Amino acid sequence: MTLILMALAIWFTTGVLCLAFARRPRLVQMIGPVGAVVGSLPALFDASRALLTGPVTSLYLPWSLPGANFAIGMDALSAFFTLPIVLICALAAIYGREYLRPYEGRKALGASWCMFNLLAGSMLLVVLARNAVLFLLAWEVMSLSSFFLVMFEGEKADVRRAGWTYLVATHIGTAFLLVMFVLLGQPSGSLDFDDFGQIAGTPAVASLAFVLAVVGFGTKAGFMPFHVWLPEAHPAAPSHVSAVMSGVMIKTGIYGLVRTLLWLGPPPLWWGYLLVVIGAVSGVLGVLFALAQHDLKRLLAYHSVENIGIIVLGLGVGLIGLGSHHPLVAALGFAGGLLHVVNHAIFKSLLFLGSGSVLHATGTREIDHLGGLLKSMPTTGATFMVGAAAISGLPPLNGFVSEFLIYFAAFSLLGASGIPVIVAALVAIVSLALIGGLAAACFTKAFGTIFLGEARSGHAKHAREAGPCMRAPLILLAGLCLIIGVSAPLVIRVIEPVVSQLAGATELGEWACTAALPLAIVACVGVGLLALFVMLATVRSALLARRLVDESGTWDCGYIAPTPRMQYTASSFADPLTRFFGPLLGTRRKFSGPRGFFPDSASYSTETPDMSRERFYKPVFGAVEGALSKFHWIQHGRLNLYILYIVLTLLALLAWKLGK
Amino acid sequence: MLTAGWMLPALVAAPAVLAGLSLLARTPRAALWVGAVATTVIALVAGCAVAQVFMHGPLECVGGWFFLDALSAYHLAILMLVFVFCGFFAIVYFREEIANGVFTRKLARRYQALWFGSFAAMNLVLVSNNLGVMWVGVEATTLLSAFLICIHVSPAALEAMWKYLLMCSVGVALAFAGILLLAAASSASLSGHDALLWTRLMNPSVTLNPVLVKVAFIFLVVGFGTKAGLAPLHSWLPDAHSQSPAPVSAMFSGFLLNTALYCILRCLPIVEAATGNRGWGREILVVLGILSILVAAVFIVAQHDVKRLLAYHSVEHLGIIALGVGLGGLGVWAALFHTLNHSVCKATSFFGAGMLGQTYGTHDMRRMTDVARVSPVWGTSLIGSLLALIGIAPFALFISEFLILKAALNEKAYLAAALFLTGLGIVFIGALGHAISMAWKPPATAPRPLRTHHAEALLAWTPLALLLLLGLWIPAPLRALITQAAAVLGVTP
Amino acid sequence: MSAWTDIILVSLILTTFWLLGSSRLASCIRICAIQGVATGLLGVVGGGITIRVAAISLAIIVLKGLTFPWLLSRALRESNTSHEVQPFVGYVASLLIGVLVLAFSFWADSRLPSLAHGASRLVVPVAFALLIAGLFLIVARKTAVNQVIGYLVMENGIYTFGFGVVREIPALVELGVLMDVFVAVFVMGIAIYRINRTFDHIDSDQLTLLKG
Amino acid sequence: MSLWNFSYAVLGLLLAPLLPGITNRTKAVFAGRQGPPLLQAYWDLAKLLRKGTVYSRTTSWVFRLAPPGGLACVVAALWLVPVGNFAAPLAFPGDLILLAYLLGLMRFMTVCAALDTGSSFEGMGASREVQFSALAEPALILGLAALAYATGSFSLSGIFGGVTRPDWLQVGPALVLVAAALLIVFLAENCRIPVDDPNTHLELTMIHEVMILDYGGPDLAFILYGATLKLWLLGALLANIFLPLTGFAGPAQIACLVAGMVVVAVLTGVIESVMARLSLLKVPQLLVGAAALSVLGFVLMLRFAP
Repeated sequence: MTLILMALAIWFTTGVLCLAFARRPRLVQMIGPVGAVVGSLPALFDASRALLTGPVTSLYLPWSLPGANFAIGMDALSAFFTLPIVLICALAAIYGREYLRPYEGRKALGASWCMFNLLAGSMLLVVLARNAVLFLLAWEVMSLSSFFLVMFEGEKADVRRAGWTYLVATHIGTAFLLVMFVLLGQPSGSLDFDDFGQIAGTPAVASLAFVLAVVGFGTKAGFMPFHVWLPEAHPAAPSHVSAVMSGVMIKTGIYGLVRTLLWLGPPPLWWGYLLVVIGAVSGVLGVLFALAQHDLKRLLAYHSVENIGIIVLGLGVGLIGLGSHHPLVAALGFAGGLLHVVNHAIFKSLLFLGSGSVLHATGTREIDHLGGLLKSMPTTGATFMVGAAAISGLPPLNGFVSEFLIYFAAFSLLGASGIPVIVAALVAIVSLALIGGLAAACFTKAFGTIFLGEARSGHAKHAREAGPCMRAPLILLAGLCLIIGVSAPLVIRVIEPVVSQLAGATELGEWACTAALPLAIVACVGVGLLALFVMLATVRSALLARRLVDESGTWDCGYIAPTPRMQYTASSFADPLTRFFGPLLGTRRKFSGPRGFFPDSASYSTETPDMSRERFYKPVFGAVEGALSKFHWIQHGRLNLYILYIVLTLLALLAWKLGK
Repeated sequence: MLTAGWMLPALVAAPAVLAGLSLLARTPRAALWVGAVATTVIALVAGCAVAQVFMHGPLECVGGWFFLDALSAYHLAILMLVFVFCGFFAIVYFREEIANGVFTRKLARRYQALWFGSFAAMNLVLVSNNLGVMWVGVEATTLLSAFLICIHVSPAALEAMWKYLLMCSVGVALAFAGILLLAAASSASLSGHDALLWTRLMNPSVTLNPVLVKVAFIFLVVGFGTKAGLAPLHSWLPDAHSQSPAPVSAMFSGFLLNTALYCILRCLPIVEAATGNRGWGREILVVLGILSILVAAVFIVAQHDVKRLLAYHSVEHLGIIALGVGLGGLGVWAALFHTLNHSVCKATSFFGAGMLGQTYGTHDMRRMTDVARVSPVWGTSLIGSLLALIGIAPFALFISEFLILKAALNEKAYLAAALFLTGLGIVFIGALGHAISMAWKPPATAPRPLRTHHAEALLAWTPLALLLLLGLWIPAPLRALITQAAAVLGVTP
Repeated sequence: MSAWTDIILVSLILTTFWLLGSSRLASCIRICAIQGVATGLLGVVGGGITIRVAAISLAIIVLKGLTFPWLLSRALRESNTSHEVQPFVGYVASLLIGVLVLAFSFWADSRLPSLAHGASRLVVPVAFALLIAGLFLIVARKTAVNQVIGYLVMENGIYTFGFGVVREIPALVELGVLMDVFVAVFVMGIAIYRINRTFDHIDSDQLTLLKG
Repeated sequence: MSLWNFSYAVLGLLLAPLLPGITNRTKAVFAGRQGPPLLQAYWDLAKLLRKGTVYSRTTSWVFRLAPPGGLACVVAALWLVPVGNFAAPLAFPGDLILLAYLLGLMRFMTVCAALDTGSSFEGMGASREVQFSALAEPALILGLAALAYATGSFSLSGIFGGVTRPDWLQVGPALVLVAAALLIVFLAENCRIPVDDPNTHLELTMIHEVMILDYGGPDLAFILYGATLKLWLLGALLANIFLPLTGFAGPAQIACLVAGMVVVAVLTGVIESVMARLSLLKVPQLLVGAAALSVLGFVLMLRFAP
């Protein structure tokens, strides 16, 4: 605990220091990142110790806020979520120092770093809090600091809109959480987490609390259709912040949901069905919308929605397992979901940081303006490719492991009795398969268009590789993708305690063994694959060693003068799929074709705005505003009538209270 | 007790005398400085009184005319806090007007005299034990502050003043009818002087005629509610707040409204006792509270004048307080805590709005953009206080609103809770949009940056720091004081 | 003694109807003065004449009978607007409403437990009638002067009520109340004066700069 | 674990290039031509391996490393396929997912390599490839899921070891549906008619062939060999369904399976000869249809399953 407190102290104090020295950007650029990294070390140590050796430590201090206690604890679950938070924050800080250098003197870096460290600290506090008020305070600080980070370039209109959307969404979500916590606290009259278990006695209230949690935490995590803030806010923020937000901050929503499940007692089946449906919808629609984007960071943001969907599928299958008394399935499902939390944190932050480097080097996020960057930015390109493969769930990388576990759970559920259970399992399987294929499509598109082929515009021609501070985190994260991928059997040993917390300790050994064998073979295949690959590569070079190897232009199919702009763009690459799923996407196409004998410029552009925003939120908000504006006559400025209000109020009250 | 007794009359007398003296001020600056310093001194005296009450229970003196218990002491403390802030802010605010001769000596004298006058009147309301005297105080605040609205005569200011004057006079007159009815209700068992003494009315042995008490309370709620700006009696409020100079607006929303609400709180336990503590009177407060929140929400969404926006926020928060008190139980505690938070926060926001209004020459939020650059001090404090007003953690208002929600759910008032959340949500969405554009939108025509003194930074940020502190840690004495005050309202959490 | 009280109370009612019906501001002010004097006398005829009662009654008569009318008519004189009342609700309608109000007051009185001990049975209904009629005047008349008059009628009603129901309010309170009313009207007078100077009308119905 | 377990993969490595030969022969017979020799594919490979190569200046290491990578994937996948009721060497519960995703990895590399050339034609091919495979993958996994449900196991070996004659008697129709779905997937994944035409030489209409336009020499050899292995792999799944061989002796099973492979190759040839190539816009519908078939099969099994 002392270590954790130390980490919190370091983060918060350095944050405040950054604000204090806001006038001196150089100094701030030192304090901020260094503080973030130094602060993360003790937390990292403490969390990993808690996870490996498993002592549940906690700290309980009375606090003068009504209903509040400064209660924090480090159990397996908290430790498990602490690790990615700490890791990603530290790496993002290292990256951010160099990323923000161009802004020195132009932007308020002091505030930015202050908010960054506050964000890190509050996220840690969220996963450690053991009291509702403390949790909510940390939760709100987290939202607020990330909001300020999103508003980094607030002079742009779309950034302001993004910030507004984000804060409104997260605040509405919090409203649901407020209600939920009050409900949970009512049986015992205390807002400490330890006393929340009593609600399990009343299934109806528990279900209500579950729904509230799904909405409240789902808004933060980005479940469809509460995800609407996500594709707005993540692109708007600076890339290292996007990495933190998309990599770990939205996971606090998952943490909250899981933590809540611990209090609610045995879940009825429909909770699982609900989560499976949400997961399937978020996953498939998320990846489809990602496919339709051509703004790199927006694309990645939608992939966060998709991966949250996968995680939720895992949790949902797990809940069904619990509900239908298949502890093994439950354990596998939860294991898959939770493992995917970490995996997504790793490769998503890798991809966001990579996209940041691209943005840094080329100044554009427009995929269709890029190309051929692999030659000018080899490290970034290679690591981005690893991340792309990992997020597409391809072996031997980490993405495959967690998806495999979820598949495993779902397939095991096929053996269960009860048509609805089997159908749910089938839904999970199909959506996972679809997501896998589409994700691969989306990331071949992204990677291929940005890093392969030739530069499509001046932006990309003169790109230069980012500095060491920006490359190191990329390499480290890419390495992690591979390590987790091939060391899966060990990894699941590590998350055993977490899963046992959720699925009940009894089945612990069994599920781990059941999962260990396949994962071991998967790992072997992975290694074998690499070996085979190396072998074949050497064979190839050996064959070519004594032969003539020449260079020329790409085979142009007899076309005389091909130009880089004739390459397939990302939009055209994705076009068949987006057309096929057109009804779900509502893509807007603007086309002005060539006309006349000497046609001048023709143009074609597509835009895929968010469905739920267009079809639901905008109309609803508009309607509400219209309804409100209908009441403006109340304040018409005529004194006589104002006084009439007084009289009428008097009479109304008299009639109401004394009429009977 | 005896040693402490002299303080209460002094609290009324001193400002009254100072009101007279300040008519002799030589220069405008002198008048304002005297105002600020004297207010601070009086605040210290009041502090002693509050401490007395906190430690040794209620003060009563001059034959029961003056009386100070935890409830009034708590309000007194808030009043002092607000007035000290406003006093010093006035010096900052009028600096420019003095420089370019708008704020002449004549004006300054009148301003300061009226200022002390309303100060005295509010103190009178808080320290008097006699409901009649209390009423006199309330009416006096109306009349004295009326001229503060139109220190600078303009058509709009005059109109605002007239509406304020007439509505509040009418309302408060109704309140007086209510007080008479209360006296009538008690006339069976009490007589003469005692009939209006709160301490006597609270005496459990006294039997009141329930029907009359009910009628009386309705008159009181409507009457004082008008002054407190509860919807639908709030119509004067946005006009008055938007037209008066910033220090006055700050004082208005900072405490004038609470003075009136305080009077309702005073009468609430009497009614509850007479009607058998079945929440007969609380119900009314809940309804008016919810109504105020919703009405405020309606106008906040489409508001462009920053001071009117803040005025409607006052309606909203007074509604929240009324709701909390109406819910009873934990709600009362939360409401009292919210009173403090709102007063501090609202004063600050009016400071910022006033200074920036001077700089931009308008209160139209569509033109007041990029405030943090124009005035790093006042801009940030305005944005900060706006965020606090819409209930962003970790500011204290978040805590008190959370507690009120908790109270609502504990009392099983689910509809109230739902409407409460809806109202707050709408307010949040509306006001956040304004705040964001004020903070970040690049200005069409950038005014010259406002030069500020370090002391001003202190004035601008201290209240926010206070709110932040209260949001994270409530000092035990304060907590105890609020609990005592809640106990006066018959609630023992 | 109750007979005198009743006569005065009736006169209060009559003056109120007269106000509702009269079309010229000047006469309204005069009627208001008469009503004020009547209200003052109420104290004298009511019970035994003590110093306190005498003093207060005198003060009331002076203020409501002389000062206020003077203030108002001054404000009126300076305003170069028409001296018509300019009602929202016509005179006949006003009178009818007055009758309804009176009826309502008696009904309300019957609903409430008996209040008027000692003094006349008419006190409470009359007081209510004046209160409501005053409010009605404020709402239904356009000029500021009229609204002040309405306010005064209300005041009279409340005073009547206090007189009849709560026999001895502490003198201090009563004086305080009286002073407040005085200041109120005084302030309103000044306000009217200024409004008139700024807008050159005293038509509170046209004061609608501030909305929303 | 006996020799038989390995036999099939080894046979695959040796005999896979035979399949296209058989298919082409069949087509030739239908067309009344003599057609290329059966072993043509072997000659091609041998020749290519001896050649040098020319790379486009646009390309990077991705282009160069894709062919060995792809080949590695499919070779690795080969060890997951069982023979009758001899489990595959690497059989484990869930290996069917690994199989699908290994093929996915192979595709990922091919597509990246295609995009690496910066040629719009290869981009076009890549685009089509990912579209079709994204739709084929659910069909494949659904089909396998149906079989997994029927046999109560979800390792390929368990599944195909479990498809027994009684199963055919019981849920025959369902199995037929699933088999049909798998056949469509087989054709699509191997770029055969009616999805793609390996023989066309108009870049605009090609999918797989166009992606490898810029390859030559050993790289092309790796790719071709990989393609034949993939044919063998997916063909084996089909053959395994139709041949419930439980109870046969090892050699018999191997023989049957090889025979089955020949049948599959001939069948492909027949299909390619009697059918025209679908318009590209129709292909997605075909694949969704395949998925629908699997679902239907699944439903039938839910209905009939003991």
